[in-house]
Amino acid sequence: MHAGIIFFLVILGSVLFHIFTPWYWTDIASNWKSMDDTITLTFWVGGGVFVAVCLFMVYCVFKFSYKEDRKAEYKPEDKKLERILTWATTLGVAALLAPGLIVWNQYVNVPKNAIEIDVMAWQWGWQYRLPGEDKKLGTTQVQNINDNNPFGINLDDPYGKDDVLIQSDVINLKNNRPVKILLRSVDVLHNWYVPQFRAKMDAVPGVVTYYWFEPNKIGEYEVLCAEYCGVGHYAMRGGVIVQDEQEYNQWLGEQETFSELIAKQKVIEFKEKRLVKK
Amino acid sequence: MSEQKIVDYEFKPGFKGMAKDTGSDQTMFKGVHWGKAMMWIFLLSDTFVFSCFLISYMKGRASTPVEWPNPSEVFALDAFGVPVPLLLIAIMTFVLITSSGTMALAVKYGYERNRKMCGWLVLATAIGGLTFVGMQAFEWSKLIHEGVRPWENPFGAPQFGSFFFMITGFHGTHVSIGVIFLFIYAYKVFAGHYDEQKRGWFTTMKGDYVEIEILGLYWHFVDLVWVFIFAFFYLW
Amino acid sequence: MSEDFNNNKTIQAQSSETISGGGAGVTPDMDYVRPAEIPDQDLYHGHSFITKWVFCQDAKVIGVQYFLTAVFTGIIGLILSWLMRLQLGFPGLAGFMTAEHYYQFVTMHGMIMVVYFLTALFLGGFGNYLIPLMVGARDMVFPYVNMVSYWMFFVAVGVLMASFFVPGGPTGSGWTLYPPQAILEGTPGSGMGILLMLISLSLFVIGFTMGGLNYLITVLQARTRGMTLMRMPLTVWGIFTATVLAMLAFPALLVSSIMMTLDKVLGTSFFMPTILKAGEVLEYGGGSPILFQHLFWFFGHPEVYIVALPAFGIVSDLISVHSRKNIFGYRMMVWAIVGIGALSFFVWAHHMYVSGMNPWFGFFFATTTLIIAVPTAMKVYNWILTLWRGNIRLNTVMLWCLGFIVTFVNGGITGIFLGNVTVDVPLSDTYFVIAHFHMVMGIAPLMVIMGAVYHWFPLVAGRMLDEGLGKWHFWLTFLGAYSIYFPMHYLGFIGVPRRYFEMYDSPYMTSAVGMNEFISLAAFIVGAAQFILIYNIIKSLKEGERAGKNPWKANSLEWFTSTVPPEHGNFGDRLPVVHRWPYDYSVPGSKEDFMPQTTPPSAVVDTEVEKT
Amino acid sequence: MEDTKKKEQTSTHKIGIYLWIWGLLFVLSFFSYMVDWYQFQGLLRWSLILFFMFLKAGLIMAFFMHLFWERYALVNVLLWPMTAIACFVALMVAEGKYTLFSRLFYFFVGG
Repeated sequence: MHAGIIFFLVILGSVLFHIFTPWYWTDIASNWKSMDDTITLTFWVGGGVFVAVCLFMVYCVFKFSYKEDRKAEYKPEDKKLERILTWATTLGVAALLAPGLIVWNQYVNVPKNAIEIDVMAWQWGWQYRLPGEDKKLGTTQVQNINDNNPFGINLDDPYGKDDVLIQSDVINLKNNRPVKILLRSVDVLHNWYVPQFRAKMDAVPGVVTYYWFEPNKIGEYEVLCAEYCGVGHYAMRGGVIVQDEQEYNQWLGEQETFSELIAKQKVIEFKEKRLVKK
Repeated sequence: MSEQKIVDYEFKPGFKGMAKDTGSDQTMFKGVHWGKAMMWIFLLSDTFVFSCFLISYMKGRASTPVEWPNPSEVFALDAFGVPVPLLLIAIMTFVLITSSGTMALAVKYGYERNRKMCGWLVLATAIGGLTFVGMQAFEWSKLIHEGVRPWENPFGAPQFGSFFFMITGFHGTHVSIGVIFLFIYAYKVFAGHYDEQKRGWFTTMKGDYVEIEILGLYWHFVDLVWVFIFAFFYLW
Repeated sequence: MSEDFNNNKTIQAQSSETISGGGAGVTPDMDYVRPAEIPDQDLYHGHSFITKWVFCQDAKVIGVQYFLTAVFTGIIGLILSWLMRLQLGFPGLAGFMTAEHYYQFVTMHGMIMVVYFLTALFLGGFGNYLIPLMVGARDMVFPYVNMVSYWMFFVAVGVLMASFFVPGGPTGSGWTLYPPQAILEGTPGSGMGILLMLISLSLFVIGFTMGGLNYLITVLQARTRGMTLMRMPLTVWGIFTATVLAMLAFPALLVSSIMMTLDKVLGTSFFMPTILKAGEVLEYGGGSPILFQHLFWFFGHPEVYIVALPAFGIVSDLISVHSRKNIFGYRMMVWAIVGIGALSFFVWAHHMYVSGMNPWFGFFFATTTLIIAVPTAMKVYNWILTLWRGNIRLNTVMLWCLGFIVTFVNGGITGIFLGNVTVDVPLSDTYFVIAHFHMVMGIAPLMVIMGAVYHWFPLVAGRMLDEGLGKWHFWLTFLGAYSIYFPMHYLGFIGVPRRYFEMYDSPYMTSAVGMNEFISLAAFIVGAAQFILIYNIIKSLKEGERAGKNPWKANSLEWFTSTVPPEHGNFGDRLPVVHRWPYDYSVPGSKEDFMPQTTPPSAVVDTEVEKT
Repeated sequence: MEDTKKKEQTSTHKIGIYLWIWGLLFVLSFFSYMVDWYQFQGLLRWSLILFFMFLKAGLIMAFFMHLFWERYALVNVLLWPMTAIACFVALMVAEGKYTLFSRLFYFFVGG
């Protein structure tokens, strides 16, 4: 009997914990409210099944615990009941699956007006690159990366010249404008993840992966690495600042483009050469 | 064990028979020796090993932007001053299929309890296998001589060498193990272990010509794998 | 079992005896069972200490050997988890704990628990002990190979443990061993550590293949007379199907281990793209890290069911025996086990929704994954419907079963979160995942293992375990484990990523401090509670109540051996003949509330038994 | 009962059938070699390679490994797991193409 009571308290405790928990989602700051909705839906359906099954179990423990003079029922099968349960479960599962697939379809199809952002990850840090006036990012190669070309942009790619380079782990985003995050890594797996945006994807060396979201809340957010990447994994943080259009444009104007970087470097090299000559 | 008659059981053909066999007591594979069933299941598992190798190879080859070397040229051999594509591979295929044929006949004569024929054929299979391994060693040394390494090669994508050495190496290991067992079993056949039902060296199981069939299954499987390697690696 | 065994004669003797053994006035045909197809197995009986207890060919001894070795590694895994929880709950308390150590402990804990503890325990331990007994065989079909299988496993464990003592320590690449980081500097143990891990895994696979062939052929080809597949206890079904999965899934692990070893040792680039480390481009190029993930999870997902299916099977039997009621919907249970097993090969990439694979795979894998939820749910329904109108003995074994149902349903439901592709995106790589898989494939199977230990200990040792200690053990473990993993889901909702050595400098993660301390305390208690079992076993071995034959009044064959504990050869002179399924409990019209599988129909003419 | 008879014969078939299959294997190997010799390209090459490959594999399994004469229970146990491999192959084809596209697009072609 005690067992039944304790199991009941466990179930009750779980439900109460869920209701009164101080630990819950961070406030959402992107368009992926639909993800939260699918979680909520799954939560209600799944939680309901959990509570129902467990309460039924507790009931059985109370009602049918051992008595010397009683014999259990002998009923190997109940085709009808089994059929009903199968179909009910199938329906329930389908009801959970369908919204999931619909949202996933949105997730893999990026809106046309999304700004592309090249997120480059390494052990252990981030830096970012935005397309310039041609609205296109230049191609890159890991082999090209050096002090003069921190992003490894292919020098013969015309699209690369005007790319805006942000050699910082903090990136600014325009509020209410979709961004397509293009992830690449120069060494191991990483994952650019902002809990408030909900979305995430691994950065895989050797390929470029992507996902998209639309920030819709002005503020500063922390970027976490969400794929284990070696000893420094836990310390691999970055930042996102979501701004309105005006502030964003101002910030963007202050950033350096690739051609500016090359020009600056040429000046430095020129000066160095002169120094050597002197 | 293979001598055992199954009493009071009606064999039905096709899927009906399958349902009946599956639903029956004692055994699911009626009349199949334990060792033979084990070898089949092992080969199924091994099929997954080779499948994973070949799938990895496919994925690796499909996703490299570097030019994949043309196997027809890489594996060409000069015969009388003319480069013949895949000459050695063709001979190796020929040898392996020949040994597969002798093995099949060995199994047949084993069941007829024809000790001499069975023994000679197993020995012939072993020698065929040995020839194959020898030619593979030659092919490896030739490629290594030409600068192909597991990590690089002069013809194109570095994965070419990696997959080549790994997959043919794994297959060659299977062949070599097979050859060792073929020699052992040839000895056992000639020594009459199967006619006398002599027990195994490590086990209590009685000797029987079914062991030749079990070994045959393994050997044919090695040949089978080669068919796939030949198609995917050398011809593709 | 004598050398010149005259098979036909014995069979005739056996069958005529069974025929004449029927009750009065019954037609002799009623109890007829087909004669044996296969002559009795010759066994090698050990005669020295070494052949009897060390290099032993008796599946029961091998099973115990597997069990003890697995438990030994499990205790190491447990200690590692304590150290991890110490760091997470009370960072800095253990002075030696660096990030390197932390990640090494995480990795070794994961690998040990999944492969060397749970898999070896269920298949090697319970499989070896129970399969021959439950299907009515004298031993496994290839006892010698079976022995080699155990010693291979032993060597694999040795190699794994050796990696603690090599320079650089064991690998710290996470139990998934993802390249490139697994074999690159910057990850602890990327030198000898990872190599030993890969070698150990390969040895494990080879050893396991030997054992697995034994389990499969024993079930398929060496059942006793009258034992059809549909009369096997669900325990055997679970272990059998899990073994099938293992035979087909471990090849992928073997292949990925071999390829990664080559990447490490020879410098091939199977999984290694062009990589820039510390300002220098490495010699690698052109490989695909995602290929490894596919291979790994092609093994890894069936592996989940390799652990889960034996647990499903065993718990079905325990529930049925201890609620004195037939398992509800036996056929459905069997088909669910087989169906889950088959489907598990088509769902692997649901571990990879955010891995950067082809995004269109999400649709395929979300669908197949949620399909698998249906047979799994059916099993849950059938367990609770077995309790329904049963006659439930609330002993320790049953408590573990109830604990299993609660934790498994909880973990199964969170599995639907993670299997459904969009829901997975915010939750993957967070503590939600950790809570989920510990609940569903850590705690739930552990509950079954414990239940099974309390259930079969009387068979193995001939003495009962202490019930009082057992209840303490259960409640501490169940309540403790539940309070570790249930709140942990909510850390995942916050978005706390997994595999973080420290996490407190983020604003929304500071709220996790209190919970982490609580979880750590609970983990220490749960871990310590396991030593109650060890004490219980030692105590009961010495002074436990004598079990006698069939203390639980169960039906299946393992309780009907010639002696308790069973000797080598299991069933004395004559193998049992099976007439019914193992779930004839509380049959209307029968005197007792159980009816052993060997009961011939003529003995129970007046009852309404299931015609299987 | 006829099947029982057939069953008993499985191990000792006439030698002719083995020789036939043996010869056929040589011929098919020769054909697949000819595919390379004449340097067929594109779809024709692939389909011919696959055709000969599966034919050879089938012959070896069916006759040399006696699968043709085995009972369906064994045959089905051996062949059904191949669906998992087929699924793996199909998905890895898609994955390989996707990886190649990603590499070419972001590392070489651009735009």
